[in-house]
Amino acid sequence: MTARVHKLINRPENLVDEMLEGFCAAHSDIVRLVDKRLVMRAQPKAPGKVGLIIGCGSGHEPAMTGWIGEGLFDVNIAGEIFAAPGPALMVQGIRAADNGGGVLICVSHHAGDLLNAELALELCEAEGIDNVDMVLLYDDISSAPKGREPERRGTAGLFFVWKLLGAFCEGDGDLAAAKALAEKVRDNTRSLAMSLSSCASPVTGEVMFEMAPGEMEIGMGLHGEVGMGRQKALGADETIDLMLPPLLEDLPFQAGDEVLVLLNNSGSLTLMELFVLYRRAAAKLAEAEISVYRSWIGPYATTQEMAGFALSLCRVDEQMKALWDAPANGAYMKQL
Amino acid sequence: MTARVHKLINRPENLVDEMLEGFCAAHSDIVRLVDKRLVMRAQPKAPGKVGLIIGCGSGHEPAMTGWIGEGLFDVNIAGEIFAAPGPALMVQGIRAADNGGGVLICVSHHAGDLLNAELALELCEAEGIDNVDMVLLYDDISSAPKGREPERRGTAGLFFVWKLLGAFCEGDGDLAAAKALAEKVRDNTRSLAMSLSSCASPVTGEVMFEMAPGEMEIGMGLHGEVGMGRQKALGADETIDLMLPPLLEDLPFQAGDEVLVLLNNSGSLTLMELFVLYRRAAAKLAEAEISVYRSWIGPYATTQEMAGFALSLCRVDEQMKALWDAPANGAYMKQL
Amino acid sequence: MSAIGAQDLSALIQAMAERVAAEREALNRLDAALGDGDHGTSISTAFAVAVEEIEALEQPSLNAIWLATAKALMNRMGGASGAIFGTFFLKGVATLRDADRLHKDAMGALLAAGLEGVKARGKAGVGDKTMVDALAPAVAAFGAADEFASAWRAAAAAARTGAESTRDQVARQGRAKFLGERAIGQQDPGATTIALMFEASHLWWKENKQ
Amino acid sequence: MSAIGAQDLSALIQAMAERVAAEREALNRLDAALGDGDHGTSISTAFAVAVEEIEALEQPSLNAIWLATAKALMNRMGGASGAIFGTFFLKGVATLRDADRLHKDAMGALLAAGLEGVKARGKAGVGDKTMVDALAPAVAAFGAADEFASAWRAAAAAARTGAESTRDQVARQGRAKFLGERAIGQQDPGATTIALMFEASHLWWKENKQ
Ligand SMILES: Nc1ncnc2c1ncn2[C@@H]1O[C@H](COP(=O)(O)OP(=O)(O)O)[C@@H](O)[C@H]1O
Ligand SMILES: Nc1ncnc2c1ncn2[C@@H]1O[C@H](COP(=O)(O)OP(=O)(O)O)[C@@H](O)[C@H]1O
Ligand SMILES: [Mg+2]
Ligand SMILES: [Mg+2]
Ligand SMILES: [Mg+2]
Ligand SMILES: [Mg+2]
Repeated sequence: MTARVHKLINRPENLVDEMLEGFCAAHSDIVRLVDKRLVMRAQPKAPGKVGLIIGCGSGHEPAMTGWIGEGLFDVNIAGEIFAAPGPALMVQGIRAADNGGGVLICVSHHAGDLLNAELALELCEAEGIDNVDMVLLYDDISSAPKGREPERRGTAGLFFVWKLLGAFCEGDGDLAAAKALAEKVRDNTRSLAMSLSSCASPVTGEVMFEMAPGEMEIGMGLHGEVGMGRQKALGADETIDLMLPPLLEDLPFQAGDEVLVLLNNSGSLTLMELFVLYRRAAAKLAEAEISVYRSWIGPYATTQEMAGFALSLCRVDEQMKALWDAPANGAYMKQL
Repeated sequence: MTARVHKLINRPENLVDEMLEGFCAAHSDIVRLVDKRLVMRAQPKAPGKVGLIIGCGSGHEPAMTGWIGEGLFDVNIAGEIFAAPGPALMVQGIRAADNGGGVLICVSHHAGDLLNAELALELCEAEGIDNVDMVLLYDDISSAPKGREPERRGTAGLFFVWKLLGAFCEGDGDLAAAKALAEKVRDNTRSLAMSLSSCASPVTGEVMFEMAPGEMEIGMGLHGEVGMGRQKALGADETIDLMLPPLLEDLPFQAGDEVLVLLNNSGSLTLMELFVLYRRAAAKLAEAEISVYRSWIGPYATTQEMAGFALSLCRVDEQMKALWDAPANGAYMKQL
Repeated sequence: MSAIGAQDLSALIQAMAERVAAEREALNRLDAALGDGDHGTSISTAFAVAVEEIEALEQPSLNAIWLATAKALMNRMGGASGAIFGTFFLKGVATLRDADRLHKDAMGALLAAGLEGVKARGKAGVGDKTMVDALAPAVAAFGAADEFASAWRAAAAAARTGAESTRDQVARQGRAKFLGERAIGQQDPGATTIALMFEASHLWWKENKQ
Repeated sequence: MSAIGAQDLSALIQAMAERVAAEREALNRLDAALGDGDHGTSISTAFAVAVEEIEALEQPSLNAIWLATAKALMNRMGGASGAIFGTFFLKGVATLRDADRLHKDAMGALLAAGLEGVKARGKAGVGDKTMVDALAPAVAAFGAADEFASAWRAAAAAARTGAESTRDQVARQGRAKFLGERAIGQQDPGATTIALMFEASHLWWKENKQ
């Protein structure tokens, strides 16, 4: 078997602190660590620009610490494994990201992230911090039906938002414009994930849920949330042929559209497999006369060593393409 | 269990072709695919510069296709899974990489890679292609004792060679100088790997070797080659404390040295774990008064979904630091 | 007529803290079946911080004690449950104003405000397999009773019954939501914590104020 | 006195190709225990290509046939084993020059040159658990015999014995090298292929030239 449950960590209760120390030590040219849990740019943005923050559970590396840097986020507030940070830390993050242009809290829709962002906004109000706003982001078509998009979860497709919004906030747009852009990207983005395996929790040292070898589940969430039920694992082309049509239908993406494509590795899928999957996705998109502007293939938001991937599409216009091509320099997102 | 054996591929006999098609379609701005197995730069180097090629087995993605591009390799010749390509393909690659400045064949020391490079050189001689040379590279201290370095295997530490040599060959150095630089980097590089799990062969669909959960092996090679024997899996700090001293001793790396550090993910280790491991390695290097110039943490050369890592160190001088910092634009190696 | 003063209130929080700490592993086990197995650790750590913060208060008013508890739960638990348990205390704070003693109805109002806050924040109703299944009947039972002793007794019993009722439910909020039918047969850890909190309060009342 | 002409040589290669193809799965199984389980597939595919290339030759001289086989093995097998098996044929080519018939001693010289090439290329000696363990005794036995029939018979027997001797060995070359002691008890697939090649030659000789 290729299983493992043992993780190369020390004591679970020190895990997040130690990993952030290691990460920030390795990338001290890009980030610095404040107060154990705030990862922020080594060089802050120019005054007057909108600050971007995100608070989220840890355990999804390189998300989101790897996306702090020029052309990306200003501050990441890291929670415990798979648990959003509390509101006091969020407020500290908001203060740190404030360059005088206001701060946008980006929320990848999960209960903890949303509730703590709401609490943080209430605290800001109480403390007289204004010019802070929040944007709720989601992309996973399996977690709620069409027409009820705001109930959907945030997953890998939000990396399109992060990249484009990050580039936008290096420019002169204000807080309202930044929020509008985030919503525009979100509303043009759709994702669907699948998984072939479970993974072990670094906190408990136990497998997070059971999954028999040879099974797969379409629609699984970033923490193993159930999707559309188990089925026999398929080959690469068959898997894409199952996942792409509902994605295309949902927006819908249509002939003549130009898209960005992301194949996100949940953990232990190989790049080899992702390339084979991409080959089919590209062929099927070409058949549908949808042209690919750029693509990303790799581990962006992981769920420990889960073997699976998410396929995400984002329809782009000229503004979005230019934002895509703008430089970025996060530890795990580099655009020359 | 978190095991899986099922791979998201189609027919194993088409695997390498399909994966290269997918890879090159996704990165058509950087690479192009010639004759199914040659991945080469979309824009060739300026005439007169030394061409760099490497032939190697597939299944280690993003190695080496992800390292074709500006500031890196000119051509990768992709063999079958874990098997070096034959000499005819190598010769084709040599011709493709020849910009008039000669071609250096980089060999990561494994029997197949070396033997086929030798055969290719013999064919070149027979066909009157001159100005071609080969450099044999190795770094893994577990595969042969000190004093018998040329018997050692090539592993993740060679990425230091690839990066520095790639940058060097964008300049005006000739073939002999390029070879000398590769040897200089090699002679300053040492690596040691470990693994916690086996992985499945995409060709046979079977687990490649047995490994019990809770075990680890220090010194395991890129294809599961046996290392220094099995032992009980340790925590992160303990593992670094076991692996770093023999590495330091081997060169030896000494107080006052400046080094590059690589933590290579063999497949399904999490970045989270690698950051915790890096934290300890950085602390121990600091204790030894060895300063880290830059570090890389992530999947560079993988062994399918094996859960393990390699720790590599490279002692650098001013020339090497400058080469390190030079721009690179491979699909999976970007330096701004 | 009996009432709760600041010292009483901090003793009450401490009683809750001790009770969840004692059940820490049991709560972790419940959460392992439905979520990520950390509920006992999170809630007991956060309550322990609340007790410390209360002890450190310079002006330990009712208001300050309840707010310190809210903050400890929100900030030390993190995640959705930290926000939910924190909100329960946070939303009561406004009902306290400058009061220095709580009569039974004021205590009921404090609890009721917390419940409303939780429902508004977390969007869970009774039957969704969350702590609301224990909290809602407990608050109702507390409100319906005439005086403290019977109020605590009825609330504790209602919370326990409510917590047990979660066994037969499919979750519609919290991590267990993603388990679908697989959640049936398991008792919700958050609801169990609420039962422990009310049982601890009832016991404390019996031993100290009756 | 009997000799091997160009047509014979291509028939000989074809006989080898058929024999390894028939044993393809058995060879894969041997390789699965010691390496990556592909030896049967690789060698039979490469031999099939050799047969095709030989058929397509415009000038099927002895030299061209042996070279075509070398190229097919080198380029279609890939890896270390492609280089090794390819070298076996490649290094014999020079001994052939423009010969159009091979007498027994010339055939022996062809095989011996191949063996030397393999040893120089792969650095394996007898006892290292590789195809050399079958090839070296086979070439020696062939050389020691007086004429073709007994040469092929002795070579086939020696190759088989050599292949079987690999079972007790620890590998010092090839992928199995990395198994250490774990390799003991398993027969080397490459050595087995050599035995099959000599057995096929012996059989072909018996059926066609005796
Ligand atoms: N939206 C919600 N409304 C009410 N209670 C909730 C909600 N979400 C979660 N909970 C409660 O939180 C408990 C889980 O707590 P805990 O394990 O500490 O958090 P986490 O799920 O983040 O690990 C659940 O048992 C449930 O009672
Ligand atoms: N250095 C060597 N010298 C001689 N024979 C070798 C050498 N390396 C490998 N071999 C032979 O190659 C065989 C394996 O062939 P095959 O499975 O086709 O290649 P691979 O190991 O690349 O998958 C081994 O059984 C062994 O006989
Ligand atoms: Mg949790
Ligand atoms: Mg092979
Ligand atoms: Mg939990
Ligand atoms: Mg093999």
